[in-house]
Amino acid sequence: MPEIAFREALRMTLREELLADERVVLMGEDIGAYGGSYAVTKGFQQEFGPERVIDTPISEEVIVGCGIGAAMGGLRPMVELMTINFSLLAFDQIVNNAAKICYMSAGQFHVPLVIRMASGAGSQLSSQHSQSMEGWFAHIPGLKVVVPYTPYDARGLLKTAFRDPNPVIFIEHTALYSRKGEVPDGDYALPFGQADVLRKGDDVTLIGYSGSVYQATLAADLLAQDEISAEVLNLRTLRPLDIDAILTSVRKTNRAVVIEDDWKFGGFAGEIAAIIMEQAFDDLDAPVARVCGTDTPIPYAKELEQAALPQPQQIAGAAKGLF
Amino acid sequence: MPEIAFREALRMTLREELLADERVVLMGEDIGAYGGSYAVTKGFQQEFGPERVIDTPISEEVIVGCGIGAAMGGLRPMVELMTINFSLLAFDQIVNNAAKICYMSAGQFHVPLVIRMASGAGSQLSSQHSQSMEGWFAHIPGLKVVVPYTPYDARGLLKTAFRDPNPVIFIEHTALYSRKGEVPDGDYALPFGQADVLRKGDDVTLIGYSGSVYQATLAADLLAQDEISAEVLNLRTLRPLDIDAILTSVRKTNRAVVIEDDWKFGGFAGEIAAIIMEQAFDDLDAPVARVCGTDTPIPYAKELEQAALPQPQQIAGAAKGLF
Amino acid sequence: MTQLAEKPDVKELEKPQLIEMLRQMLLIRRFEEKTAEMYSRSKIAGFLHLYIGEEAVAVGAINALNDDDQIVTHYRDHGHALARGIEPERIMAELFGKDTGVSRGKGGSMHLFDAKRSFMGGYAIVGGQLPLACGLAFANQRLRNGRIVLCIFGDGAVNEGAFHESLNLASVWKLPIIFLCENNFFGMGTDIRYVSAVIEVYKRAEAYAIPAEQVDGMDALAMYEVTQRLARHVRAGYGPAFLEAITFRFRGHSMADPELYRKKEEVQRWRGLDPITALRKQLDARGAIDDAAFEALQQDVEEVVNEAVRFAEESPKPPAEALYSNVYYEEPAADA
Amino acid sequence: MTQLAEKPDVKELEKPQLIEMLRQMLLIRRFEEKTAEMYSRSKIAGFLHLYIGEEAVAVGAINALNDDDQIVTHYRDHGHALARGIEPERIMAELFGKDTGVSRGKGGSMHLFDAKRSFMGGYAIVGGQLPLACGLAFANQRLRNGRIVLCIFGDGAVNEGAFHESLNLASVWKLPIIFLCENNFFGMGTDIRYVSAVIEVYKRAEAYAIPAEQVDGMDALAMYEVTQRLARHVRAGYGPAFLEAITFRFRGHSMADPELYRKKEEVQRWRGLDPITALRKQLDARGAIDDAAFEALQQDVEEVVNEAVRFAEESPKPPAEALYSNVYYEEPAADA
Ligand SMILES: Cc1ncc(C[n+]2csc(CCOP(=O)(O)OP(=O)(O)O)c2C)c(N)n1
Ligand SMILES: Cc1ncc(C[n+]2csc(CCOP(=O)(O)OP(=O)(O)O)c2C)c(N)n1
Ligand SMILES: [Mg+2]
Ligand SMILES: [Mg+2]
Repeated sequence: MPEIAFREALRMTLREELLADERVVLMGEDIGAYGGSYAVTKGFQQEFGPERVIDTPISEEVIVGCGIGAAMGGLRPMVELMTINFSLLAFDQIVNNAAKICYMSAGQFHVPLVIRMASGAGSQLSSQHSQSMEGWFAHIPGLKVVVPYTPYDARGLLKTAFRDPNPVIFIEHTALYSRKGEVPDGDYALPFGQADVLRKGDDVTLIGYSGSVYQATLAADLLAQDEISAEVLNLRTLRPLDIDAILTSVRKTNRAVVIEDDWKFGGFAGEIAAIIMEQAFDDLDAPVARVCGTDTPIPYAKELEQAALPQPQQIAGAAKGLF
Repeated sequence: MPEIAFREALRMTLREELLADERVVLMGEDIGAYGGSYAVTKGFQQEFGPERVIDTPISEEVIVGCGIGAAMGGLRPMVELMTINFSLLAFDQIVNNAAKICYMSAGQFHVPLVIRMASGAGSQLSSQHSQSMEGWFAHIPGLKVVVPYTPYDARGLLKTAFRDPNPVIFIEHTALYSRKGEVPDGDYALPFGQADVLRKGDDVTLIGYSGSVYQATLAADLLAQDEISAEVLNLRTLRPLDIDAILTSVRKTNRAVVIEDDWKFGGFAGEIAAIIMEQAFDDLDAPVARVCGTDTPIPYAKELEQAALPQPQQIAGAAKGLF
Repeated sequence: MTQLAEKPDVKELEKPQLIEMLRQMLLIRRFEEKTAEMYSRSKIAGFLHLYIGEEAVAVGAINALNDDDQIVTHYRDHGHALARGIEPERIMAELFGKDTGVSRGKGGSMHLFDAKRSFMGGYAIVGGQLPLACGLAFANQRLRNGRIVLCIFGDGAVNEGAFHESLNLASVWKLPIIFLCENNFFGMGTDIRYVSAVIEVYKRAEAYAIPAEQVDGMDALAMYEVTQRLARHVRAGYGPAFLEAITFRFRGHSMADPELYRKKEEVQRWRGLDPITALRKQLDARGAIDDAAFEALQQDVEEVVNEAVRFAEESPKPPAEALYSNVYYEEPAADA
Repeated sequence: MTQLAEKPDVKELEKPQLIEMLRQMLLIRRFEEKTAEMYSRSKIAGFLHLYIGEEAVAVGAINALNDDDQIVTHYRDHGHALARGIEPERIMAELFGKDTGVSRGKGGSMHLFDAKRSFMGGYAIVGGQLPLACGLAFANQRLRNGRIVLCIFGDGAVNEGAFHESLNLASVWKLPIIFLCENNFFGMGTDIRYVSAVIEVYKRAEAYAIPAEQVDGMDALAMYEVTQRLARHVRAGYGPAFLEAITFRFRGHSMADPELYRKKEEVQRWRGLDPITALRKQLDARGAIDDAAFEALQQDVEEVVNEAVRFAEESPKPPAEALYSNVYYEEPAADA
């Protein structure tokens, strides 16, 4: 299989959707003339025209609301929010409209909308530009939340997002855009709610999603040096969450570490830990460990920022602490 | 001690603050001429004048941002957001400014701001007006999150909020406003981060905050009928969270049920459950149970809405399930 | 969607059409008086925002639209729903929280929806429906279906960021929307003069280069005339239009409102301008109605409203499973 | 706060003051050229937004203010910080992520703060600083301290809801704010003509009844003159004023910008209007500077910038504990 970058996997899929369905339109800040702040839509406006690939004003609330209305009105829109940090300005539209219109109208209307956004820290962008709020979206009934790790995930899950009749929040960790991975030429789609066992192991399960899966794999390497065989689970979607895959792995390894860039306190890692302990209590040899971002905003200085994020050594250390 | 309503406890305290400190100003939608949508500030504008008790436009983002700036500029503002549902429109200001300015400026500026808002479901206001997002605020480093249950809590914690140099999110469950409780005449303040053992018990710990504590007490009554002695813990603040009080109680009862109106998946109850299992794993006779809102938006119809919220029977049932 | 013929000019309105508009206004009035009664009898709960006094706005504007034009509005939506022709009994049933309601009891008063009539919903976050209107209009523009959107909101919504972002986007993209501001001078208990830098709301549309007009919202025929004119402009592809209707709500903001913020006299003065009396006079002048006919209309409306209550009363509650349905899209059942 | 004397009228500016303004512009230019160099050498990371080409806006406006007036701005803030007199070495150290930086390495380029100089911060959420400006001005109004707020943002920020809500509130409450829009015609890679319904930004202030002017942002003295005039008006309690400065950024939006969206010729044309050359000519005309003096200034600035780099290089990194400090307010240490 050919190796392509995460960004390429997204581009390939978006192009296919634009070609396949007239009703597909892409809207967002700087996705056209500028080419997308992470170059995901580079060249698309030239290829598909400003009617299909549309530069919007810097108005997050109406960009998202417009996507919702367009979806209700019969189009198949994809809205790009540049980064997850700016989604806070559109939170009302996402939580109170996108996630509730189908319910409040008793199914008379629904919202087939894909909202893409870049997430994560690590590029020294300081506090306002380095957040990871995947867990907040996952908390909301009515939404689906997709967090790909590999290029293969990105392509297969984005396909599914465009087939889903519900609002889908599609989150891309900025550290992944240039990472390569195998992606089949052919068309394929990955179902939501199916995690991927990235690496098989017997002693401990390392659970991550999006960028944190990478840290988990590095931690698994470290553990291997100490003869600890770690299984690495890539969740792929947070809502729906593949609870079976999590429990199956933990019932085998009897130990788990959940890794998340976001703040630990009140974060999504706590949900995963709680579910495991609720449903596999007697299978656990030790409480589930969480390795997350520090309880601070993200600072600019490189060393401070790195210290604020989960590191492979920490993850490996937490895993060893379970023995 | 005299019995007064939760609302009265808030009014008494706000009046004291207005009288005590010229720099205290109250801003919000309809807090003046209308008297406050929950009548908490009724009569204040007449008493203190429109310069101290200020009706704002319906502009949540600038109301909160203005409160932040005013706090940075030397005032002691209190902003009322009417309901927690509307706070979504001000989320960017709360998360990216209020919670981060002290950090980003390395302490050169800070934000002594109190933001009050009503929360909760149960009045048939349907999906957009019935949310409980306390956990989202609790997730954010830089904020403090206060969730009073009794009038005594309300008065003592609001006092402390006005003494705190940081942004404090003060959340009032609408079902509590008219509930009465003992409040001493004298001035007193309750420290943040100290939970209240509302009822002593030996067999199971029921953990709640704000409105859910009431459901917990009713459940405790039901359990008493079956000779199960439940300890009821009223958290009072979510950030800081009184982890010691939680662990102390659970180490005694060896069982815990966490009750929350908010959606279970990815909610704050999961954090509490995770903390207990992380730190008192060997003291638990059963996994921590969670009784929360159903994974749906809140519907209008009475029976459906009630079914969407934690009920005493469910809580009692969950508690019995731990034996 | 079948594209329907445009409505006639106001001068060409025939007697039956004029009578129908008057009937709709009487229906809204009587329907809401009844809901207030049912609210006090706890048949209806939650927030109930009455439209009494503003009937001419909804009736005049909505009758001037094509039947497949879309309407998106706020929580004060009974009048708009009735003017759009949604069955009174299905609205009453919604307020009663019954399974036969337009939103099957899930939405209640603030969230009326009817897909069949392109009634895209009542929304309860002030200003939250304006971005949706942009999207609906954007879809119409792309699908070239000839439909336009009527987006209704109040004077209070004008100060929300969503208003600004929506008007700018609609103007830049030339979206087919009529922005209809129901200016009743109060946002809840707050007088527009204390919170809006420019109280002639239509003037704020200039900042977005959107043609704007102000109209007497107590005059149904004036509402009809201007709405139809703007609809033509918008439908022709010239972009959005803005309409400020001057009106007044005779009742409190909601049933909970103690109305401490305004004088009885002010309310009385406005009650003197009752839009129903006004339209009746206009029809009288056109010889379109006599006292007997008017009483017949009242009779008719009275029965319709009582029937609506009976229907709502007798309708079943939503089944317990309804709590869990429609969180995500479900394939429609055969009958739908 | 000690209330300082107002600055002289532009005509009364003495030679030293004029020279100082030119020096500041040269300093900003050289300082930023150096930061670009340091960025390519990975001494600076994250986003780096250069102000090159826009120097006259910051220098003209900020020199016209009292020293205790507050400034709140966006992420493109080096120019504003330097014009306010913040030590270049402490800014460079911030960009280097050092403990000696103005924000002790926590904020970086987008978040410069200096409480001692009433520099209330650079903010990176577009439009997010406007509501803060309202609050700061509100506090000044209540404390009657005679201070006003200069709130700086770009043409792209004008389409955010926060812009609308802030201008309306500032107008209704008559807040002492000068809203300064740096209109460089692009929001990142997006041409204002494609996203703004009204491209003459100052005209949008009319929707809030705020007096507004447009000024040549490439002319430091014109900036000084109009800012001082508006400052008087605002300080006198007449409410906010709006100023649109027409300017252009000679470099990309940030170091990452491939600049696919604009023509080299357009950039060249603007470079022909270099604000530094322009001010030098004006001073020349006033006989305030000769070539020798100009070269001396360049020399001086060169040394200051090199010294700033040396200082930044040699400064210590923040201690590991710094990650955890300032999340909540801490009592200032004795020296602070
Ligand atoms: C975002 C938001 N803020 C506040 C409220 C509370 N609220 C409900 S209606 C209303 C007044 C709206 O006034 P206006 O837009 O003039 O409409 P009217 O009720 O007068 O028809 C307010 C403040 C809300 N529902 N949503
Ligand atoms: C809310 C928000 N949306 C988007 C961005 C990404 N972004 C950063 S700067 C910028 C352009 C701003 O343009 P303008 O206001 O004209 O300022 P300029 O950069 O031209 O000085 C954008 C879109 C952001 N930082 N915040
Ligand atoms: Mg109104
Ligand atoms: Mg710009």
